[in-house]
Amino acid sequence: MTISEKKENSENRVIMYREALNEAIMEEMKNDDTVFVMGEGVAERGGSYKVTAGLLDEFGKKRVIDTPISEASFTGAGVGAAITGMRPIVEILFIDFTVLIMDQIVNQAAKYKFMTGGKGRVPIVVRTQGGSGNGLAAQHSQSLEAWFYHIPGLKVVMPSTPYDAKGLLKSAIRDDDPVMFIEHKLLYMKKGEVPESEYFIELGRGEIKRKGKDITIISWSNMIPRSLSAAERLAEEGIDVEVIDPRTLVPLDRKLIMDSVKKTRNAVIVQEAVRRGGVASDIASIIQEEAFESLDAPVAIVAGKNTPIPFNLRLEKASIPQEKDIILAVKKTLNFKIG
Amino acid sequence: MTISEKKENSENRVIMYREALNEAIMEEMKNDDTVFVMGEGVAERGGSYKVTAGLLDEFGKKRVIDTPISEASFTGAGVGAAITGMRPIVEILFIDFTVLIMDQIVNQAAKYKFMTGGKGRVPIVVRTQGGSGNGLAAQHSQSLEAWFYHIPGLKVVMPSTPYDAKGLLKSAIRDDDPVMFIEHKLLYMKKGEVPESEYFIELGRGEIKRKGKDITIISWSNMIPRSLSAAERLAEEGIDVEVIDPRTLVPLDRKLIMDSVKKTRNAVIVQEAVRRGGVASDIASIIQEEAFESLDAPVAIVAGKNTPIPFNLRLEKASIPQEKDIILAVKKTLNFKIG
Amino acid sequence: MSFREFWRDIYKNLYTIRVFEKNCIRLYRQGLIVGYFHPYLGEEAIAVGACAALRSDDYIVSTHRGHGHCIARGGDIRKMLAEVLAKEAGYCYGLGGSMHIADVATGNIGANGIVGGGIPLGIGAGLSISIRGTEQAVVIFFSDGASNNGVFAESLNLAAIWNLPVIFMLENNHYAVSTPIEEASRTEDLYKRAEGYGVFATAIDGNDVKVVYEKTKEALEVCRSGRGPFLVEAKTYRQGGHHVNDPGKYMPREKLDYYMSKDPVQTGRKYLINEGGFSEDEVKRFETEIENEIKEAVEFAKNSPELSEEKYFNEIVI
Amino acid sequence: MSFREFWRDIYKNLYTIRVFEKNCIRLYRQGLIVGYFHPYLGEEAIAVGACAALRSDDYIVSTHRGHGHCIARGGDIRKMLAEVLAKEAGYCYGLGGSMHIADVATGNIGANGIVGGGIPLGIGAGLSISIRGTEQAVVIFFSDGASNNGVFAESLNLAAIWNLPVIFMLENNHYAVSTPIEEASRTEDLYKRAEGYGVFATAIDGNDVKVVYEKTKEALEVCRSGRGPFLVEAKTYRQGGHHVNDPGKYMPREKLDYYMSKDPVQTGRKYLINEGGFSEDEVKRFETEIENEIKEAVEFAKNSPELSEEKYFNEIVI
Ligand SMILES: Cc1ncc(C[n+]2csc(CCOP(=O)(O)OP(=O)(O)O)c2C)c(N)n1
Ligand SMILES: Cc1ncc(C[n+]2csc(CCOP(=O)(O)OP(=O)(O)O)c2C)c(N)n1
Ligand SMILES: [Mg+2]
Ligand SMILES: [Mg+2]
Repeated sequence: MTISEKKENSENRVIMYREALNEAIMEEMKNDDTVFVMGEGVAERGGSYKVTAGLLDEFGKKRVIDTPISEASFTGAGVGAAITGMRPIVEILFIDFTVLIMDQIVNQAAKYKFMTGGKGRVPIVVRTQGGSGNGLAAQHSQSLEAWFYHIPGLKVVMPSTPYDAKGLLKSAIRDDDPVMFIEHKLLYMKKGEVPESEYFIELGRGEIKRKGKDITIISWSNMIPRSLSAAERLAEEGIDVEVIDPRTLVPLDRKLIMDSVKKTRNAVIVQEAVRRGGVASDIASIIQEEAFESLDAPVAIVAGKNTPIPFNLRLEKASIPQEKDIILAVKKTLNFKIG
Repeated sequence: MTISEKKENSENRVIMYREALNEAIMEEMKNDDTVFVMGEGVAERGGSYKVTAGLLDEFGKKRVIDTPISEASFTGAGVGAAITGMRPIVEILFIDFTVLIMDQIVNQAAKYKFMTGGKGRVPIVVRTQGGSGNGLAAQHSQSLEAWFYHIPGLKVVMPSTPYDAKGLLKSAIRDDDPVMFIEHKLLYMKKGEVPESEYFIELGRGEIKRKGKDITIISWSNMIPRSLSAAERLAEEGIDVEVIDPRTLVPLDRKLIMDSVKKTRNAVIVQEAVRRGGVASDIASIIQEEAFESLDAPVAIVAGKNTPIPFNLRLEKASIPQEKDIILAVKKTLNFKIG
Repeated sequence: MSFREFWRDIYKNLYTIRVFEKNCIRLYRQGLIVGYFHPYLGEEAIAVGACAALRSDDYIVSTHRGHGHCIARGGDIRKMLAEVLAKEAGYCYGLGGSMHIADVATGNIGANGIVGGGIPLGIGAGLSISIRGTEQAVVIFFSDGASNNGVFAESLNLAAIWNLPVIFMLENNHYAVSTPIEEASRTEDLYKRAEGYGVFATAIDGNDVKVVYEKTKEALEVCRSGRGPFLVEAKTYRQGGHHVNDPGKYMPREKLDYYMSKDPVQTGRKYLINEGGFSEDEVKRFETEIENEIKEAVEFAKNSPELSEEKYFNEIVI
Repeated sequence: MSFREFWRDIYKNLYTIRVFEKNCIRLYRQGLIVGYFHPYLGEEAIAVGACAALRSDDYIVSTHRGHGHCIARGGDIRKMLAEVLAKEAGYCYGLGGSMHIADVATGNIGANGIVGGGIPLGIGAGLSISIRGTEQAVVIFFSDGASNNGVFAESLNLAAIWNLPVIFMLENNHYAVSTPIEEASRTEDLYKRAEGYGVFATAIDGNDVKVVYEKTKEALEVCRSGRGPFLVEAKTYRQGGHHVNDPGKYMPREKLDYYMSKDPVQTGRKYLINEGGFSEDEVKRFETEIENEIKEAVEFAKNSPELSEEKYFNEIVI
């Protein structure tokens, strides 16, 4: 199977992120009998964010399965089904609940290929959503991609647009390895162009979301729209920002990042997750290692504060990066003068 | 309670790491009725690595509790006991099994103080051990400190010597917040000087394990002895290495690290964990941010390969940093010439 | 305590929960409450009956549907309202909201956003009691959905082998969000799961506060004499959807009507009159008192300030 | 298949497991095997009886004590020995070792280093069968210790509500390492845990291969007709410590003697003679054959090369 990326500029149908995800699943379930969907409320209710709406009618109860609140075991069942020839898409309602499935993902799925000498494969997609928004508080707002990023054997996808969401999910479903597919609760209703004809986005291929020459912002998921709007504001002040969305954190499109940083000589990484031990730190460590000579200033990180996410909306907002924080970091980086 | 660090040079009793841990628990259980121990085989068997040997005889079944294989719930029971006035020390046999307790640690223990507006506290210590050694293979050899490091509300301790192990464990037990206390399976039998009189090591206080002026190695747990021996070899070649052990990753002794790096102008971080998304990346990101002007070369990271740990002993060894890898990284860093 | 006082206290809690939830639903629809909000309407008898049987030094563990437990355990309504309105005067400075109210002072270990997440915490409370050797006890509230999570089974077993003074109060309201228990279990009688672990168990009418009170009392005696744990399955039904925004269309009309006809507040009201000796007029006056108290608390909460960013980052977050 | 052939196959597996484990223990003591090694000695009848009842397209899920399951399911002894000796010719290039042998070709989903970790994987195999609509089935092997882990209860429930063709084969050897089941459960009859979830369950003599075979056969019929799952608790005992280095001193002599007197290999041997019609001489010759086969496999494994670093990092690790 060749996965190739093609963007059809002619079609400019606009749909929501959640609809794009829904289409990806629909198409892949039609295309391949072994694809099935499992999770809490995915069937009758069509999913808490409506991503699986309509699937039950189309494919029936055998392939669109409502589960009890048994995250560890139904995810494990997904892994077992994948090992025995199926392509499950398991939904975990909130990334905060992936704490319950770590054995099945980390000790089982991620290591199975390795532990069978390559004879066993685990083509499972775990769809979940993270991030803060709308006062869901500390146990429903975390950004935990760093955990999965750290585990050899897992792929990690975090789309920021409807177009990317669809193309990446289709590739994730066809991938023969376990993929953590992390959506963002504030993106589901966001709209964007999505062609009607079929397309795929290769895992490991980032994208320049905005071309620029003065500084590179690297960001993903819901921080992309925020970085783009910060870039527009900065443009008004004559600062030309390049915004890069790796789209998949594993595999990471290092070349795209390095080429950009080597060109702009300045980098800011923006993540919603807590600063300490986040993916941004890792990308920063790579940039300073690989592009040390090219940097005019240290790589800056704009990230979530070191706190659980508060319920109060103003404090929730204050706990994660805002446009103004990004603008500040860009300016500070550009104003950096070596001692 | 004031926790103060004092090293008694007069006494030079030499005991094993596991004995030092055992002493810490003994002393704290004698000192405070609310301290108790719980885990698989900690009572009758005295723990798989003998850390809890003798406790059952001394304190009886009520305070030294063997559990069924129910990691999630007995850890949760520890959290609940801590909330209701006790100071539990929960043992998880392998850090690889902490995948099963993440809800209780991350969603419950780490956030409880926050979610009660500071009125509730969770003075629990979760003792576990990680790292590879002796062919225990992919599900018994991981280094997962990065996960806990990423979660606001948790402290993370990783002692490298018997002296540190005892002083840190005593402080961890007296700490009012949840502490992940991560030992290393290859250190249990290592010996070192431990005074007979009582002492504590403050969480957040690192130590210079070897003074040097040319380059700083930052490392922890079982990578400390390896870094020290690499430093000795390098000394023979006239390279004077400073070796820093933060001892606690959270809180992190940033000042100790920065002062050293600003002095030596070169840094290498050595961790056993997988490179991608590890704690080393975070420390590197901090150093390049805070000491950009002081660095003569990029911060180098020596880390585990991007693979589950293999059973085969030669390949296991090849998967984690060896003395030669550290030496190479030091030399490469010192030979770095800007563009 | 006289019957009059007893039933007065019971009804006070039943009616307070009812009015509290109705007020909050209104505030939610006005946009003054955000996030998740799971009303306890229709299940009031369980929290109230169970808590009435407790001593003041006992513990409870609550759930995402936790306001009823907090109120029944003697929680402060002003602090609760301030919390759900995200104000500094709340139980948690407005940092937690509906799903994270804990009241350390009344032994309420707290609500929980993780279904099943609280169950092991209750085991821990039982364990501290057992180690300290006091005669306290613990009631763990949870619902049918949580009983499908592994920690439930593990915790049953831990409580059993350690003879912990723990009551598992299974509020079987027949749904986990929209998933009916018949689709999540082969048997609707969830108490049977306890028996395999050697745990005493029984099912009761969860809409009758007297039944709940008496069965809890009995189970507590077993627990306090060192023969615990005990599982009580209290059969009940929500009087609406899973949360404020869920119309609950999937709930069959007949079943809803049946449980509505067994409304726990109305049932409690009858007890107040028949066993507590209240006259209809007295009850009405009493109800108005409660309504006024809540009205004042709502005003208090509405007019309270939010926690400032400065205080949050400099004093609260460590 | 004739009785002779049937019992020949059964005994071949029983005796192979016995000799395999004894050889490995010797190799371990010689320092040629490292890491964890959990012998299946004394429990052979369970794997052999259960696997004999399976079709070739069925699945099994194994445990950390997994050599018996792999052999009984038709695993390749040379590949197994190469694996435990950490050689490239092993099932997993020597990257997995004793606790990680899986044999995709024979439907053996694999051993597992996480106690209980395999149980949900078996549910998944059952789910694929159910979605595909074939008549395959799954046997999940696990022991008493694993039955205290929450995934066991969750998985029982999932299998029950989805009517999955899954047999839970609970090898109750009465210990989790050194912890006796009496300390980990209020009841020694673990099959009772299944009943609360509406799952058929029964306890049997796990040391009698005929009993295991027949009960598995019966349970498989239930499963294949869509009325599964089924839990079979096979009572047994280890013939030694938890792993090679554990002398097992905590195991009471009488109980060990009792189970030794019901040795599954000896019992199988009697069946081979009485029901399979083998003479004592024939059995002896057969045993020598098996011993020789294993001796050769040991030599093969010993003389095999290890995987090179180059191949490991450039071809295996992605
Ligand atoms: C571990 C976990 N899984 C899923 C959810 C999402 N969720 C919130 S409430 C709920 C239903 C809970 O059902 P039940 O335990 O019966 O409680 P009830 O709402 O009936 O009181 C679900 C699935 C969650 N909060 N935690
Ligand atoms: C989740 C987990 N907890 C603990 C261990 C350590 N451990 C390995 S084997 C074992 C005992 C298992 O007992 P049981 O399930 O009865 O299997 P048996 O050894 O009797 O076959 C334990 C505790 C583990 N491997 N995984
Ligand atoms: Mg319910
Ligand atoms: Mg066992």
